[in-house]
Amino acid sequence: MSWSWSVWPISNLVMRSALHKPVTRLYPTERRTPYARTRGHIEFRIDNCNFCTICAHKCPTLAIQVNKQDKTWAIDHSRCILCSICVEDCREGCISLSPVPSPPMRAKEVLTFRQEYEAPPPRETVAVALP
Amino acid sequence: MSFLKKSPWVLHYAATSCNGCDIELLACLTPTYDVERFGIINTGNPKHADIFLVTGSVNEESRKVVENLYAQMPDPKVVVAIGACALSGGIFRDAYNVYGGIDQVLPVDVYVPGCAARPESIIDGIVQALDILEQRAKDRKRQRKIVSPVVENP
Amino acid sequence: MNPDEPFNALTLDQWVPTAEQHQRDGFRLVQMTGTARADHFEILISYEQDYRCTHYRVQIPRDPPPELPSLSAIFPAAFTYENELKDLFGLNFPGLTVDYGGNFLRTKTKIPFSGEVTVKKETRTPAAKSAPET
Amino acid sequence: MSNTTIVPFGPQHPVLPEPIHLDLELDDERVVRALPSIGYVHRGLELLAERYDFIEMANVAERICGICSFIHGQGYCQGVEQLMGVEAPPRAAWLRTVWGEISRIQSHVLWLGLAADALGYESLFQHSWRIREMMVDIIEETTGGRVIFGVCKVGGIRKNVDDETLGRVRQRIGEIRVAFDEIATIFREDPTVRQRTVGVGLLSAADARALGAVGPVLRASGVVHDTRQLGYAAYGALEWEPIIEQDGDCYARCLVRVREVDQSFDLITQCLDRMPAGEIEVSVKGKRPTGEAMFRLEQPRGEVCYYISASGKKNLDRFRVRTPTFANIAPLIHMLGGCELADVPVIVLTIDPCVSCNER
Repeated sequence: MSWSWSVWPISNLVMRSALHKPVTRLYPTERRTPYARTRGHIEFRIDNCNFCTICAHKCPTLAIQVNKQDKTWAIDHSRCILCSICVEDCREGCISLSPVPSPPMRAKEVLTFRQEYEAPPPRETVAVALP
Repeated sequence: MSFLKKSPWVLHYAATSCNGCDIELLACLTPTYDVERFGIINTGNPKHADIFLVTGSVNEESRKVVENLYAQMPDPKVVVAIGACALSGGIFRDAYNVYGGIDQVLPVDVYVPGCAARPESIIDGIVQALDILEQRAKDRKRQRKIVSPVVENP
Repeated sequence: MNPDEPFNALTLDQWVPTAEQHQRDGFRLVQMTGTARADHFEILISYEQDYRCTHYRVQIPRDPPPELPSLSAIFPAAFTYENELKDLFGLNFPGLTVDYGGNFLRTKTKIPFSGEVTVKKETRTPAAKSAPET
Repeated sequence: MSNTTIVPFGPQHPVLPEPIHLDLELDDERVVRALPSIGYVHRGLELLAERYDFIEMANVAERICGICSFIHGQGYCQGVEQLMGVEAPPRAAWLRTVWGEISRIQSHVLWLGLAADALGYESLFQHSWRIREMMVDIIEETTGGRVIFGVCKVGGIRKNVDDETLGRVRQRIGEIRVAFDEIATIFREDPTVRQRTVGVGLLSAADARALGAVGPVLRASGVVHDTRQLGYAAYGALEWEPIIEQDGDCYARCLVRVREVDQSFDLITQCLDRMPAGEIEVSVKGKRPTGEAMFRLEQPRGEVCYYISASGKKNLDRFRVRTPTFANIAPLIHMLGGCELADVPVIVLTIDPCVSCNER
């Protein structure tokens, strides 16, 4: 059985895509501007935080931990499912949603923020022992 | 791409995943992200693969499969855990049939966070895994050089 | 909105005749499911015709070992639901056409839905305890 | 001595996108009997209703599956709203419909790509996914997520979409429709697709009904059944007819999905034309769901049932999902009997298996 070239309905599409620029986003070299709503990762600014622990209670995966005594606020990005409930419920507006995804990690880490340090907020990275 | 020296082949297994990260991983292979331009090919055969991409947490059944696939991969190999479920169990970590993250059963080298992990993050994760892979290959070579005189002695 | 559909109670010996009746009337088996209550299991079955469902509920005491006659000879589609109920609730279905013998849905804990397994919120120690001072 | 051999198929297999295990009993190259067994993706999600309260549970419901994520969330929220006696405001219901249809297009185009891959038609697979990516861009712009939408909540929706964005969506839907038409022609006419699918995996209308098939599998056998006819969300106000095909083979199932994508474009345009203004959510503070209900919706893969039982507590008593793939297992076994080994991947794919939905 022999098919002539025009029998294949895909031939037009193939010809056109061969002649045009590819649709590929050349990711590492060329980054597109993210949409305003894109859920990348949870960002935190400690300036106004009064450690009310609402975010920690609302977090469905317990990714956020708040300690009132030590005035620390910590997030475990490996648990976060980006539901953005904490962003909606924060009364002080400390928690925001960044459109840039958080980078891959070599070890599971918890980002801890402390009040003693003034702006820029310290971003110490503490490796936590695996369970 | 000068930073990529090897063409790694990847093996993908959806352990106990919700499909979200799996389709994002598949989206990486298709025109818009096209990781094949780096020489990365998705293979179905564990014996051909260098990088093991696991999505989703582990349960009793998938644990056996994941361990089996990991054991079949030739050295050097790298494990990349993709998505919140593979990292810690995510929203399902309290479910009775879920053990938790992939690191409960395998040594994980790169953790890609997100629910679902974005294709951009997955590409970043694979690039990080490549560095580790190259380092391991070098280490192996060095070890062989140290070991080989001992072997030839008797 | 979905129409208000009744949940009718059945006794154990009406279980098979009702299914036969619905099969004759051209109903389709929509689903079967169970709920574990304190002293009995509640099995729910839904038949559908012309976008309208009828649900039936039957109660099976936990003691002696719960048993329900299989409907898989009447509705061939019932075997997946019955195997699932067998694996999750520990019910027995005499006369099941395709019996996986408890290996349809393989789980870590056997018979997880019978009420013994409870899923509780995990408690975590506060963050500062695990983070060293800088 | 019997001449049959049992060949295990899966869970990790080059042609399988998801882990499902099949024991195929073969007589030479012909499948005598197929027995699927599952459990690789079972998480015990239904029991999580004891752990999460009924508002948090919407997050879990959405993560039952990453492909039909939005409709799972929608179904759960509508079910709980019904139990609470609350009705979502019209704009929320209409936006839910738009997102539901966008998610249907995304899912069907994804499936068409996977089907092309199973047929060995690599370039068609890539082109389908190119179009899916255009759809995902719309999802990302309106909701913020690519596969997990995260916009549905009990009482309404979490994010409004302004009219300017909706205008952009309408324009892009038009562009995607033109691009999709090309792909649709290939699926309809290409000899490769036809050779591999026509007459393969036959399911008669009587069998489909008896075996409890749902969704495109049922409609491809000529049975008119589309749960959207119940008129939940905005479907009651839209003009549309369920799509059916008569042949009941893999080609018919393929065509049903191709035509449903076209229909979904229509439905989205209708929704955008008549989008009501107003509130997007009602407060559910202090209200608790009481009673029990079975709620049915149409997913890309077919009818899905949610059984929700609650007694006025924070946590639901029982949450149960009967997913379309679960209902399609019995028809799948029926179709696999008597087919050739090389056709197994195609037949398995045409029920559009969604294993993580299936096992929950």
